[in-house]
Amino acid sequence: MTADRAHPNYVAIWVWLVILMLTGVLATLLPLEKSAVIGLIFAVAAVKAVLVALNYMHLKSENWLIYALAIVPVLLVVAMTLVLFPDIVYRH
Amino acid sequence: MFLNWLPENVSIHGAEIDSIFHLIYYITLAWFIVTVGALIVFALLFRRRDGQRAAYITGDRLPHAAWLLIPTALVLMLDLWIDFRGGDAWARVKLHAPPSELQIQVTGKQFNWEILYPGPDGRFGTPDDLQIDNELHVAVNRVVGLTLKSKDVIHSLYLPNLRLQQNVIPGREFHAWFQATKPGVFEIPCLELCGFGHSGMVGHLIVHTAEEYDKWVKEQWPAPSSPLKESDQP
Amino acid sequence: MGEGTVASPVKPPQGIRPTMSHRARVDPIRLPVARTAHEDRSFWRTYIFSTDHKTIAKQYLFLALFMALLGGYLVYVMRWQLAFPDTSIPGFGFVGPETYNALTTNHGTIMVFFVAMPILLGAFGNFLIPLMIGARDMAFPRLNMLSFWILFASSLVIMSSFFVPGGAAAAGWTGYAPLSARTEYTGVNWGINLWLLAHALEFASFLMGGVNFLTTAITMRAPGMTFFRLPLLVWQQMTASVIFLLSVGPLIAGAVMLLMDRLLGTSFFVPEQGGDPLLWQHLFWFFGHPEVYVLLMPGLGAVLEVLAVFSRKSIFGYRWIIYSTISVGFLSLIVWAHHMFISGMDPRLAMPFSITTILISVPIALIVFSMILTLWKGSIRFTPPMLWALGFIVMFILGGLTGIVLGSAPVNIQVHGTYFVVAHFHTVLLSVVIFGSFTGIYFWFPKMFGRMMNVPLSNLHFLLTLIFFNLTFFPMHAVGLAGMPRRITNPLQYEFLQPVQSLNVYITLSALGLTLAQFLFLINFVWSIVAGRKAEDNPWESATLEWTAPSPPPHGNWGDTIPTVYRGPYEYSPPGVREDFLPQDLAPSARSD
Amino acid sequence: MRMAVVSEQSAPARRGKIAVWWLIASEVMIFGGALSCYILARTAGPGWSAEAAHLSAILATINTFVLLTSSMTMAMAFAAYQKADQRGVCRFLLCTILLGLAFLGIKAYEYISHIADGLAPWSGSFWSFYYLLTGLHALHVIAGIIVNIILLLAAGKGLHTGYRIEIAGLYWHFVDIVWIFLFPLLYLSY
Ligand code: HEA
Ligand code: HEA
Ligand code: CUA
Ligand SMILES: [Cu+2]
Repeated sequence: MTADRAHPNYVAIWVWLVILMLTGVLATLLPLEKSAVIGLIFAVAAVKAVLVALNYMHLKSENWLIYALAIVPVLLVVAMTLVLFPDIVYRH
Repeated sequence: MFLNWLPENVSIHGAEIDSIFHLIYYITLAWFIVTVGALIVFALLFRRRDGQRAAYITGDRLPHAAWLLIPTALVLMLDLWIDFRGGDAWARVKLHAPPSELQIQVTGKQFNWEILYPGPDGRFGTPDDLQIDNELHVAVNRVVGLTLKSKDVIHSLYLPNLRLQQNVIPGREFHAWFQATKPGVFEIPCLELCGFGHSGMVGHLIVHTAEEYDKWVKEQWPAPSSPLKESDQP
Repeated sequence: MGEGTVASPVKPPQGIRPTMSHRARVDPIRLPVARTAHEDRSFWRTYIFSTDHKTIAKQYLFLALFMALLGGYLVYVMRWQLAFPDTSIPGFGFVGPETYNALTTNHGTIMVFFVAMPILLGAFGNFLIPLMIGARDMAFPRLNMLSFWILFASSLVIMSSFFVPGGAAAAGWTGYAPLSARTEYTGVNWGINLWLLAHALEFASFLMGGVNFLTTAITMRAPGMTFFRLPLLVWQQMTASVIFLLSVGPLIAGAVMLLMDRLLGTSFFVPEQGGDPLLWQHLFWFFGHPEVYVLLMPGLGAVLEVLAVFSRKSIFGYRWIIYSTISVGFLSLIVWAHHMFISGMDPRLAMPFSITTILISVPIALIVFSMILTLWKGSIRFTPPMLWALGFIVMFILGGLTGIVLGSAPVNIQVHGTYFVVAHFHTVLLSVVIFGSFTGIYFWFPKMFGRMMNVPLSNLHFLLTLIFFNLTFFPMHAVGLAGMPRRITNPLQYEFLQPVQSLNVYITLSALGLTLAQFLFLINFVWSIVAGRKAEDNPWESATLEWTAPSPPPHGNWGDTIPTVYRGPYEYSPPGVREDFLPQDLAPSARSD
Repeated sequence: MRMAVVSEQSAPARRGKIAVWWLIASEVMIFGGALSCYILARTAGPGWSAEAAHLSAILATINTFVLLTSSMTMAMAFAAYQKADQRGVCRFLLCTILLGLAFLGIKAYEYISHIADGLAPWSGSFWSFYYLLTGLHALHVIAGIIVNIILLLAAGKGLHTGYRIEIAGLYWHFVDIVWIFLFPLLYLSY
């Protein structure tokens, strides 16, 4: 919480984000199986999101409460989606 | 007794549902008596008396907390009992349908049940199909398979005496089954709000005896062949 | 990361654990002294657009009361129609099926969203959280004011929906698609759009309210007020806010989708073009179920406070209740499909949800047991709030137990969609909304308005409510077991319901009695505000912080200094002390302890 | 006897931060709910890829770049505030606002060209979801821009309430993260 704490290098993070973004776009051009491509681009998206959250949103230097606030809803949404899979996707 | 309000059960699987109902009823009745009884007794015993101070009990120490935790553990065990009994019955009703001897299609629409009989050839989509609104004719002691559909909004097919209920949703198809053990005429109310005609959307289930059913079939399909080629023992 | 303003840490008083971690800092802009200075405020800023949490709480209370009268009027028309179908109803006229459906829908919506939520969260949460944690106001007072006025706008919207062509929403308070998604199915056009708009405003209001409650309770506690010294009501308001915030999101998305279906002709929930009606049900109940615990929690909280005070005893197992409360909050997020057992969802999902549903009785049972054990060896005073609290426990147990019946998937096949469900949820909802609310109102009335309520009238109100409540809703279980469907206009259309029609008449008469009994409260309430006996600061000899402020507390709640907290909230009849309670802010002296 | 205490009130920075994280948690549920519906519906209904192919991945990539950059400038505005650099604060906030507007401009262009092609919200499930998700997101971008404009005006007068830049930044980065997922979900996976 102190002002003098060194903050992350915002520009370096940005460079990483742009590189990852291009990776994601280029991945769609790879001659891979569809599921592999999809896996790849979402993995890239997840890494980007984590980078933003940790550095730009300063999650790195937060306490457990803020971490919980960031993570619990995500888990909840994922769980909800999984529970609904049999019902909505595999309906006969 | 309270549960006597339930309509008479006339289905094969209903007895199991009723027995779970009874199980829950007795468990919850017992807890109701114990908890409310304790509440009333404590309230009367420990009402304010001059010169008498309340005891200082926080309930944090284990010997005290046990009064809290042991009944709670008991509740947990009873819960699991209810769950296990329920799982079997649910699987029987909704998951493992026996092979059906009569197949009938029921379509809900605002505000009628369209009941489609496959006719003597036992197949839908043929010219001998017969549609009768709001009348579901079946034979006693036969496994009836229902194909459930809806044309517009959600309706719910309810057969209180058969312990059977299933919503019908447009765009999907459901299967239900029952085996009635007693002839008679029963109402089929729609149980899901479906518009201004929801109230009064009623069909009738007519459970015939074997002979009556054959007679009914002859009336509907005067042709010689019988609709029950494969299986016509009662 | 940096606060910008230079700040120096507060030294907590000796022997007290600091409120928060070392991060607590003085806020140079808003020193408390500045807040207590007498501000000359206009009438408008004092009574209407006030940022004082106590005024806002009263505004919520009055709104809830007004809407309760409206919801009660709607149900009076419905009950009359059910008892004497197709006769002219005094004060209304004839009810057709379209009107009846609109009445049911709006009765449910108004009672849940415009009576229960405003009173249990809006009024109690706003009034008590700052006072109980020792704060001068909410963390964001202006946001707080905005929350109320958005809710007010929302209630205007829902009321106006009765006057648009096509009438008010008539697709049930659950608004199942596709009935609600296309005008031609109900004939209601703007009614449902306004109904959705009202929900949007309501959700925005309580989202802001929830954020405010949580931030206040986390960051504004008085020195010494650790989390495990918080009164249980604060814990329960916090849990309620958390589960509200976490559950309402998908329904907000769903409401936008439904509105698009209606206005833009999309088909998220209409099957013809690939939409899925079941999706709406999942989104609705993902919120709808936690919502009932959002209501339950503050009710439980009020009852627990009252139980401790009037049995002069510490709450039995304070920490266990906190853990249970959190478990209920967590479990409530994973039981929603118990409303959908026979909805056509994948039948394999039913048992997991049935198990979680029934398991939720474990932490709730613990709370109930703890309430009962709190009475053990107490010195019980049967004041009006205490009577309501005891009534709450009895009625809640009854309603909770019928929930177990519904929660068993196979049994649910038989009773879903019947009046058995109606009986279940009125028993629990009304134990919370009527018994819980009145527990709180009779208890905190002296603090809110600085006057006492009339006791004999209160007791009469309690007695009549208890009796008529049971006369009304107990027979409903029987009607439900007999198979009477919900949301029907005319039971006489069904042959198998002829035998229970006399019960329906009887229920209606009792419901009338129940409604009339509430006027005793109204009279008492208004009369006491104007002419009740002046209340002392701590008329009930309660140990929690709200009673250390004057009655009614001024803007800013305490004078120059806010209280410092030295102990837990329920130190009643402690050994070795002459007084039979130790206020949370009483400094330990050499003599006692 | 009561003890005198200076203040119970925590710093507004801390209060604001906790509040905005609660807000973000509920926003995660809103967007999560909508995304969850989209994923479920898309996995259930085949034939959406052909529709998705109408979208322009190039424009979306540019837009992603714009938003990522705006996140960086927002973070740098806060860094400038920590160094009490008023001009830096104003400059970076202005950049963020302009980038946000650029994002909306490109988005508007996309909308207009789709609608000109007859691809409106009611042209099938994919398009319903496309407009729902991007529309919700765009509304959040607009809200963020408004907040940033307010901060810019305040920063022009001084930095007393500059801590709000961090709080607004949290929200802005969250909106960015939503887009990070919308981008592959809508534009890349066909
Ligand atoms: C405040 C509101 C509230 C509360 C607290 C509850 C509490 C519970 N509810 Fe209820 N419910 C509603 C409000 C509420 N409900 C509403 C509004 C609806 C209908 C919505 C609609 O369709 O319109 C509904 C509908 C509803 C259904 C769907 C019915 C249907 O449509 O088919 C189900 C099914 O499982 C259910 C179950 C439960 C359970 C298991 C609990 C449990 O939490 C109860 C737990 C409490 C106890 C069990 C009592 C105390 C415990 C003991 C004394 C120990 C002994 C106990 C055991 C051994 C089990 N409820
Ligand atoms: C909190 C919620 C709440 C409350 C208080 C009530 C109160 C009552 N309700 Fe209702 N009801 C619902 C929630 C509620 N209901 C819901 C959600 C539905 C489902 C809707 C649907 O199917 O879509 C429903 C449906 C419903 C039906 C089923 C209609 C049908 O399916 O066709 C019936 C039938 O008898 C009924 C009856 C009653 C009666 C007789 C009362 C009486 O108790 C009313 C008498 C009481 C009062 C007039 C005053 C109440 C006072 C307070 C609430 C305290 C306020 C206090 C302060 C602010 C200080 N209700
Ligand atoms: Cu069909 Cu109700
Ligand atoms: Cu529920």
